[in-house]
Amino acid sequence: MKIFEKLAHIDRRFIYILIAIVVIVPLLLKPKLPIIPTKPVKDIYEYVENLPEGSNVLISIDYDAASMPEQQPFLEALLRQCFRNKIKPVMIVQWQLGAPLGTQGLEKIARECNAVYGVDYINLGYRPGYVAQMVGLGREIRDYFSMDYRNVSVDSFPIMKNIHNYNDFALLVGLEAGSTYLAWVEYAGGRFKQKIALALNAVSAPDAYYFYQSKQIIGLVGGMKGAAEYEVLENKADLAVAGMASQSYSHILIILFIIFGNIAYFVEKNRKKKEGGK
Amino acid sequence: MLRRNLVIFLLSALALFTFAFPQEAASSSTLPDSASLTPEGSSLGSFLHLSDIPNDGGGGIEISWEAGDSLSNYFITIVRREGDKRKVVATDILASSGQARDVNSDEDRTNIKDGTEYYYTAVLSEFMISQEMIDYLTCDSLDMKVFTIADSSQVYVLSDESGPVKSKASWFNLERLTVLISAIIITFLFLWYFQLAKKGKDLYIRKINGLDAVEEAVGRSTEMGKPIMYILGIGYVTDIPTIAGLTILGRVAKKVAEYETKILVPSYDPVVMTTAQEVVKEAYTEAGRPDIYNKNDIMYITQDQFGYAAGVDGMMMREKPGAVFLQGLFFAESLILAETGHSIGAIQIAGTTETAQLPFFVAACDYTLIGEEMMAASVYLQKDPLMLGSIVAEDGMKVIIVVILVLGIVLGILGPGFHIGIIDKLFNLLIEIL
Amino acid sequence: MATTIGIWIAAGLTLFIYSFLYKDNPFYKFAEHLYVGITAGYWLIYTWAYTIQPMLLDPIIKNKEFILIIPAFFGIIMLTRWFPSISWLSRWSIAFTVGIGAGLGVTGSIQGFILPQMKSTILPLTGFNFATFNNLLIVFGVITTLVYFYFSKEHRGVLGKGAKIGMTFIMIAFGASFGYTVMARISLLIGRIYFLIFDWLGSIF
Amino acid sequence: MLKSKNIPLAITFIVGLIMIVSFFIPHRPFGDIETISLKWYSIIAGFTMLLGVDSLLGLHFRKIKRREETWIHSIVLIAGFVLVVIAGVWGTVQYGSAFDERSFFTYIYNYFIVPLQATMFSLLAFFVASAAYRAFRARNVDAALLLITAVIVMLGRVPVGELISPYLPRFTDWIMEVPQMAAKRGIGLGIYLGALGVSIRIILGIERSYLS
Repeated sequence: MKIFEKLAHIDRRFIYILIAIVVIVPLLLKPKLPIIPTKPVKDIYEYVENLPEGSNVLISIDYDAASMPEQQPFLEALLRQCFRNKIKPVMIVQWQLGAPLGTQGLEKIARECNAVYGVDYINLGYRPGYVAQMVGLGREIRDYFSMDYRNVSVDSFPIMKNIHNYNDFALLVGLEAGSTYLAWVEYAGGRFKQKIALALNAVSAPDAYYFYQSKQIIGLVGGMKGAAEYEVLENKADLAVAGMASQSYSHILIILFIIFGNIAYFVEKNRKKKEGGK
Repeated sequence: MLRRNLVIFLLSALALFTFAFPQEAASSSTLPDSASLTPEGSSLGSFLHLSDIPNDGGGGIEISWEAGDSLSNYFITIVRREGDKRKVVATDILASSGQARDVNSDEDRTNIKDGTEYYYTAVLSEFMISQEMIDYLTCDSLDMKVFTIADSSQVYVLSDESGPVKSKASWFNLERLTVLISAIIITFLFLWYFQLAKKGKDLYIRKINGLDAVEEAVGRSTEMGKPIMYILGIGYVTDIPTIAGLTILGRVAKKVAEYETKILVPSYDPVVMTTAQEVVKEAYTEAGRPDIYNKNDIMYITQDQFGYAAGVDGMMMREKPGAVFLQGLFFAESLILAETGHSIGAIQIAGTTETAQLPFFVAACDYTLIGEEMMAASVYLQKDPLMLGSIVAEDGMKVIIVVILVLGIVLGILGPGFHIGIIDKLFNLLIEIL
Repeated sequence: MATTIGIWIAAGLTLFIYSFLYKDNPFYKFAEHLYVGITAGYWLIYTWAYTIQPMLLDPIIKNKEFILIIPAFFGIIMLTRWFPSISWLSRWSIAFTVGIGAGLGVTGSIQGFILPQMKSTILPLTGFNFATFNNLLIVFGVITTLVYFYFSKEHRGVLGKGAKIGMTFIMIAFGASFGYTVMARISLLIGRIYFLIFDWLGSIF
Repeated sequence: MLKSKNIPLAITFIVGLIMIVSFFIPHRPFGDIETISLKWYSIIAGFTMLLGVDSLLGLHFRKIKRREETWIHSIVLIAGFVLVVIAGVWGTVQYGSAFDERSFFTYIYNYFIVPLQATMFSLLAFFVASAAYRAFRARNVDAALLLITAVIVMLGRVPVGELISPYLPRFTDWIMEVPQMAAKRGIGLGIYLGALGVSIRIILGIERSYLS
């Protein structure tokens, strides 16, 4: 029984190293985990895939740095798909703290697919207004977004020529860390019948599931797992796919820790009981 | 006690059910399907259905229409007439959406003036309306009686003018009636129990089973000759869980004084430290042992989250307490504290209202006071009428909620379940009221 | 060029914070204090840019909304806490903000949470199928959880059993929240290590 | 007289009552009291921010003056604060808004605040791992139930879960949608009833601790 005794008191730092290894190694080796895209994610992918060339997609950045690993990979995969199909993303931001992240992702993928700013895509940045803005977009986008994110008038960009309101957007994609999506579904979806797709953090994805069942949204991407599925569909494995391997092995490691710790605990308890306790 | 709650419940149930809402019957004229819609064909008739937006601050007109499914992807542009001035208020609305609102926005507060008469006409078009058409619609020479107008690209069909309609502000928001009733009932419940508590009537609170774990923990720790450590977390004196933690500290300190062992209280905030020193001193004098109270046992560590955790960790390893109490406001650092406490074999009793940290405490500690239990424990110890009244009042509300939910089950089974007409209506009424 | 320096700074700060895992050391303290200082400054600018200027100064200067003198007054007397002799004045603005908070608290918790949650827990129970079983379980779970948090009577007999079942539901909810918290924090860890390996080390080799 | 506690208590009572009454009356002045009061609330909170910053800087200036054990780090804290404020002012002057993409202020956000915040949060992953091994014990039925559910949810949300059995993710979804939803609602009702109680006690002036 000595080894249980010793193992139960190994140094905390040894466990930290173990968890670090289990996260780093899969990121380097990028093992091929069979990520099977689920229906809610596939629905979004196929919808965007069959959009006619030149149609516009409104992307709303409603997350911040704390949920970057779960949202950024999906943003990049979606943008790759849009540029590949000549679909024009229009980016707006509801969470100011997410603006730099949205811009970073957009510029990175635009450079990668050499898309031209103002022709193939545009970034309108953050404007306060929340619900009033969502309703305003039903009438005229320029009421709220007369300037782009660098304060240049939107009318100087060809992409904005025939964009006025929701009718001009084939799809609204909300990347959500909080509950802003409830307002999108109620106002953009409910009042203006705008087609909506949502990407949520793993924590809040289950809450939005019934929107998908009731067809108020066309699809739902949940956390890094959803993002990985989208990367597999776009067959450009990147952070999310690599991340999913590390995520899986870390979960298994923690589960093994719990199981092993409890075995040692129960063995210890029986030993004490057998000795009748001092 | 239960008898009184039942009386209160009957009163509230009665109030809820007397307010049934008359269903507004919306008459509507259906639109002829597109086949019969030829330029000279039948007109749309008074196609738009107008009403003031209820329960609003005025300046809002609700416009709704019925679009047959054959016309669902047509566009509708709405023209408003006030006296002889005409204005296009909405362009290219999908016919299938069925409704639009002409309201004042923050920028343009005088779009709709309460009390003035407005007339609305719908212009149906297969494609998006052109700019010239919009200007033409608002010019004076246009006679709105005509059925169709054509421009270079398509034919527009005009409906008859419907109206007049006036917008008005309502003085009471009917949709929030249930909130009003609930607020009245709840406030009445609170005041009722405050009076009872103040009049000294001892309202009964059950003993929280975590508290006798306190007795056992302190006892076992003194047997082993080890000190007790009490950690108040990283809250401030204004945080409710910290206040509750200080109350429980009083009880634990009194027990420690009786067993004549040492109590260590490492603190995150100087103000919390001074308050803790007062609480422990008072507890020691109450137990008749002011002489063994040592001010330095309650000390200030640091005001940084993980620095505090590291400091307390070091102290735990050195002092090897037999019992560790974690009562107050905790965040991510709680895991380091609970883990070290477990590894030195101490009995750990935790308590916090932070739902994010509770799972980790339950898994790592011997006993955990979950959220409200911690409040109830501090009230059980201190019997302060203010808190006693509110805990019992909240229990009263929980009874009301549970009874309404049980009622929901009964109606749910009988109504939709066995399709008994009237119960089904009652069931939907209950849902609509809430 | 600026981004490469930025990446080095970010990588350095990340390693400084992770050095705490080894033991509390000056590097960690440096990064931690820097973090507290910078976020304090960030939120000060944020408050100025999104609260004081757009809501207070612009309306007063541009469209003469002089009613905003009232919140400005309460804001300024809040600062009297710096001068002990007249610091009692700051209690007025604390009372004002606490009054607004409490007023919103009363109506907000009823309309925002209590009534909607009760409304969504009244579910149709039609036929003997999986949906009815789930609906019944949800309502039963809510009731037993409330029974667990009932303090006015001893948990004995029926009430005792109800509380025990309520505890089971609570434990399942805590288990789920445990799992999700672990998952979210590991995702963050993966994001940081991905940054260190690919954005930082990647840029060197 | 002016110093007595009655005036603040009266202010809280009147303001609280106005907030509650205006909730039910949509008509002109009352209808938008809620939006106006939220704006006023954030204006005053903006001023309170100055108090917070002052107490933070004051604490660390005292540490430097008294050469306390970590006084060097206090200098770092104050330097970081001053650096960001200057960057913010300069960004506002140069680009019209500190939050403009090109400003040094946003640069600090991207390369200082984002990494520091994300790293601080991710520390918990390490603490959970070591606590999982050394402290999480199924010492009673409740703790056992918690750990088993946690294991199921953790497996159900990663691709490995689907390998074990296609039913595992669906079972995790069921746990999230039924038992977890019910308990979360029950706990939430308890918390909001408590919050309601606190609000009522504050308005009626029974709860006065905030004035101490």
